[in-house]
Amino acid sequence: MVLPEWLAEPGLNHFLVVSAVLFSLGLLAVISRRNIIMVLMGIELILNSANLNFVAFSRYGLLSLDGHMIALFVIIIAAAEAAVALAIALNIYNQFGSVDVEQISELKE
Amino acid sequence: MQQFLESFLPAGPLVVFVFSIIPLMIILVYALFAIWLERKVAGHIQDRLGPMHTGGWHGWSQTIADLVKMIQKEDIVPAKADRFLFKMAPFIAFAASYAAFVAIPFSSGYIGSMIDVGIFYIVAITSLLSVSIIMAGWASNNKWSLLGAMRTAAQTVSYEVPTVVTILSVIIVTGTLNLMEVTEMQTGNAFLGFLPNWLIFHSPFMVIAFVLFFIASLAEAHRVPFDLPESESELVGGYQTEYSGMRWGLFMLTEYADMLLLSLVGATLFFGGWNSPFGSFMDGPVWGAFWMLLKGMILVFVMMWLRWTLPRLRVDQLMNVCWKYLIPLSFVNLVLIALWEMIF
Amino acid sequence: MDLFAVAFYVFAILIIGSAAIMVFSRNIVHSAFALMFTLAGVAVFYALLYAGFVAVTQLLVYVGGILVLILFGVMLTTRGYFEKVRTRTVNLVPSTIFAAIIGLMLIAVYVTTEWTLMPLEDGEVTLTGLGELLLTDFMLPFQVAGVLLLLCIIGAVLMAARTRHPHPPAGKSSQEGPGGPSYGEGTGRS
Amino acid sequence: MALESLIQLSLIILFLPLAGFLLLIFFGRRLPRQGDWLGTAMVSIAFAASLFILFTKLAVPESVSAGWTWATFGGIPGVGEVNIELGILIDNLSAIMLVVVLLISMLVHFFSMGYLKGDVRYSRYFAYLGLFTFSMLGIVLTHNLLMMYIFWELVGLSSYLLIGHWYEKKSASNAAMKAFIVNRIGDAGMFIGIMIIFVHFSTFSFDAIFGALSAGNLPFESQAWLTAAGILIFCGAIGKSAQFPLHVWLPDAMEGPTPVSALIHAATMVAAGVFMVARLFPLFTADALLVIAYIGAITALLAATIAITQYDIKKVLAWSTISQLGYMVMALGVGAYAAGFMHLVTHAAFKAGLFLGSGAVIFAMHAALHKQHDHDTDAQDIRNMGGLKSRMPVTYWTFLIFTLAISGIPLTSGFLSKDEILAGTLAFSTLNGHWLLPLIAFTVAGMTAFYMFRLLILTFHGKHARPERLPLVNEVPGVMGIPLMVLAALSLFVFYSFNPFGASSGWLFQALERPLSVVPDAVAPATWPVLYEAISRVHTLVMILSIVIAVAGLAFAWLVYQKKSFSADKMAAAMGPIYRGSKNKWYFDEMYEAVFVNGTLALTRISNWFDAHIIDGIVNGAGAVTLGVSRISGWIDNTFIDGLVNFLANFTGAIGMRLRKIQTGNIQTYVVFAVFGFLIITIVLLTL
Repeated sequence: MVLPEWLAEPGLNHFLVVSAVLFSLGLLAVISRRNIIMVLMGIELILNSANLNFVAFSRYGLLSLDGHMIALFVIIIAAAEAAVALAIALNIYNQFGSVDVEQISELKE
Repeated sequence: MQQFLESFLPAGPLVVFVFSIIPLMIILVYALFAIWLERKVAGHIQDRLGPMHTGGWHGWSQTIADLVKMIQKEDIVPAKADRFLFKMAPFIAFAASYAAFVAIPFSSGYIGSMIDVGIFYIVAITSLLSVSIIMAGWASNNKWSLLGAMRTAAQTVSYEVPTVVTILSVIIVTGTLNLMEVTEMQTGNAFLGFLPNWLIFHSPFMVIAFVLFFIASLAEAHRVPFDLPESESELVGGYQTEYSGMRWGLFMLTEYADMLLLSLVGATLFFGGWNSPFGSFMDGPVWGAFWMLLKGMILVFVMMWLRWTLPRLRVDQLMNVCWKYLIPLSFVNLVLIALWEMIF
Repeated sequence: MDLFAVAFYVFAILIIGSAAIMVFSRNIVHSAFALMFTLAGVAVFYALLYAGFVAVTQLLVYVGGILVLILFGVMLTTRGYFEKVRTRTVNLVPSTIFAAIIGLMLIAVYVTTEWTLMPLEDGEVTLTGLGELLLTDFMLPFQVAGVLLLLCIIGAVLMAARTRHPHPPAGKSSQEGPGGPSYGEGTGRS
Repeated sequence: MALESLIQLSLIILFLPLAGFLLLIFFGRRLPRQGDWLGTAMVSIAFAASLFILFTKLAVPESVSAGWTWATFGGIPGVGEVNIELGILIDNLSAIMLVVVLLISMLVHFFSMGYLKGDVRYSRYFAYLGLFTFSMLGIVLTHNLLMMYIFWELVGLSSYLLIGHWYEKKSASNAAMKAFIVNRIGDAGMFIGIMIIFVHFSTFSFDAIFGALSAGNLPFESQAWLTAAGILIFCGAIGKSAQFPLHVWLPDAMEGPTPVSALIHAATMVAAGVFMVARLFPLFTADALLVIAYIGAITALLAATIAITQYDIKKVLAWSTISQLGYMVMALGVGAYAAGFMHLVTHAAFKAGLFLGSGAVIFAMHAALHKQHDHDTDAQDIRNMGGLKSRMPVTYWTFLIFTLAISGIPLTSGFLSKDEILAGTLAFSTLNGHWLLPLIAFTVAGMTAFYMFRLLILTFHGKHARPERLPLVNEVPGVMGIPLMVLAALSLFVFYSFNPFGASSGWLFQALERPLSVVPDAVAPATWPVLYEAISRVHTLVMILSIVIAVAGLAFAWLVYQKKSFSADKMAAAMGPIYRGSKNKWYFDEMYEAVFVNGTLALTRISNWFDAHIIDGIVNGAGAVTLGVSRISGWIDNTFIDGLVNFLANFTGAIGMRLRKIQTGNIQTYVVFAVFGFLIITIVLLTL
């Protein structure tokens, strides 16, 4: 089996395409799912796709080690964000008895 | 090692395959031996003999018989369980445990991968274990399983902190995360001409670090006195309640592999890894593997010994020990070791 | 086709497939476990990109930390452990089309752009280099991140440990009529 | 021992009470015995060290000081380098004061162990005592004005805490607030004075200021400014040392525990003002000193007249404290520097003793009343006492010695210092013709003897008000009795001068050489040789006069209250308005209430009326005019402009009604919009 060259040698664009797909899937989760934790998971996907871009650019592009550093910081921030977001979700659940974002619309009125 | 294999094996992928299943062989043999050993240790500590009949000398083939029985058993999946996750969980658990062996230097000639983040990688990959346990507990669709799984996850996540901090304090001394380099640093006899150049003799605080590491690793391996997850008298076996046959066997294997893994990490970090205790006497790649496994087995033996010595902790005591004693102590110890390094 | 390419395609399929399962699965626990595979696959990608440290950090923080947190969150916010883990998905078709457009646009932009390439040599990335960067150029972010994490720990503990409002038991809400959310006491509705 | 090492030692002394305070405030309740031993031990060690400093320092004439830069402002245009220093200055003055403060503080600590046994905030009380001692030591040891001001305020704070120790009592918390606020008034003046000096000299250090002044560098080139600065700084002393007209806080401060009164009124807070005047003595011009002298004299007379008619045992002592402080201030004002400061030292001993003695009496009375289950009778009212002599011999005899000392009877320390003050005052009047000052001084001396013996006789002699209660009154425990005996011993003359009739040959007087004035000759007070010569002229006369007057006061009290030869009530009736005025403290509190409190209220009422009628009237008038104009323009507006606006509004509203549907309150919708907008922007950018 002989593959065309653009397929046989994965390069920068290949990683970018994967990250783009990841991003759109994450976006889909954020906008179509109603469970707040699903939204959170979608955000994690988006962050991962961004991170993948950073690391890919530092491998192939001009970012050098800075890309790794940024990716590390994104991971750290994501950890902090997840902790706080889940604490909020827990509080919301205690308050409303549900984590459905459509039902949590007290501020609308 | 890889070159050695390439010299008589024909194909490249085959070399990679053989190269990568060596730890699996070690684990399998070790597990058979360790389960038998545990029964014998238990027996002798409780003033009885343990298995005596199967096989010839001291029931040596008892575990093999058990294994055969286990393979023959029906693979039962509870009716309301989540079939897919239920079936997958033991494999992920064992994969997580097995993957960690990549970074263990079994001897000066064999290490799975010389990645420069070695010990960090081991810490990271074993955290998959808690996910797989939650998976098993949830998929079983059983109250006790879920409670056991939640306890395990909480316990593992908590005790990771003191483990990582004590490992960090060793890393301060070695200056590298690669376990092979850590081991190579400990070669030779440095102290007083006869004490081996092991890290545990490096400073008094290293002894404290080792004790903390050992306690935390007991909890990470879910051994008594921290075996809350499967505490059979309370949770009917915890997350393993619904498992039977070979899947249950995989969980047992994972547990024993974990014990060995943590013991090997402890041996590498504190007791010189594959280094011979007698300097250059009985040194070399093969002797190295012998020393490494011997040191690991001694620590495993201590773990078994503790099981029949100490009573189990309550779940709140378990968390208290971690957050109120181990973590503060390990941080203080970290600072002290750093100071020691700065001064000497 | 070398080992690198094989690994890339295998894990690309794993990442995208499990991400898709995560997004489309109705069972939120399945979504969470699918997320685990995505995250682990991304970690492998990092390793393929010579970013070993990032890969291991991803494993430790995401799989060992965030994912466990999410699983706890899922199990603590569903009534009854096993029955009601299914969640609603709304506007699936329009959102899918919308997300697909975005994805395609991103891909179009990525593919058509002429990137300036300057590939790293294998072995150019060392832990030492990262450590030095962390204590020189990235000192301030490092410190700030430390403070942020501390604040988050305190904040999350405070929020989660606050006295619980007695929320209605699982069975009761169905008696209050369909649709209407059951409010806990003290929400200020009078 | 090198003099420099005294600096280190003094720093240790300074921080020992602070360490005690910090330990007690954080861990006090967990320590055995609530940590009273800790605070006491800290102060005792500091006292021992201070004795060492005193003996080392007295052996050599020169003073020793050290400073550390605290903050530096660099060069400021037109001013030069400005550095703020912290520092220590040890000379004879501070060494003596150090011993006085720590001795009294130590004895009060010991006494408090008995007096406050079982108190709810026992350990906190000892912590505050430590803080108070620390603040006072800071004032004593500092070598600059800023640090003095800082510790000055700390004294204010800690006195607030101590006076309000029993803050559940409304009167106690009010008294604490009153002390704090009244002190603030004086401190404001002091702050302005310090700032006048700082603005000109750019330094706070005493040495630097005195040096610049003696080189002829006056603040703003004006003697008047120097006088003003002196008087303003003295305002601080007026507040702290309870001088007229800010004396009103001190009697109320009796609401604090009695040992606190002993500490505040004998050695720490009120002494701070006198100490400050002594410390800054070279700075004051003749005019400023005259003001100081008159303020002191007025205070002394005023307080003495009030003390005569009081019935509360602590109130009598409080007014006598004010009176004696007036004495000290007056002595400093007339230039009898050593006499004034010596009176501070001797007064510290016997006044602390008097307060502790009264504390012992109150303690015993309380216990007796408690046994009778009588909770209505006032344990502090001397009309409820009498005849305690037989039941409390130790307290009685020590109290007698203190009373003799404060009255100025020979062989006591009080005689020595009071005699010198009277001589200084009389000498001053012979030089300048201010004859009112000696007149007041002698009058007050007689009155002091009278009211103190009145107190003694009513409390200890005669019959007890309720004879059946007397057997229940018991002598206080040793931990309270021993401090009294120590203080009684210290009230005898031998500790200050071996000559019982002249202090000027004693070590204390010799050590307290009056510093040279640094102000220009034209406004400088009479120099010491001139004054000393005048004093030696009048000394014998003064001594005889003062003994005669003191004995006369004593005898009169004896006749009235012991022999009952004259009826006190009849005399009071005869004096009529004077008696009532005295009894009501000359209505100072009422006056302040009427003038300041009500005055402020009236002012606000007036300004309120002004606001409501005049300002509002103007505003309303302007409003009415504007209204008329706006009516016209309104019509134009309504018909033409509004037509256009309404059209726009309706149009926008119609669009808004449709658009607001997109504000669903659902985050996900917003995310979609955001990404959609991003999409459009990207497309636009790509196509361009």
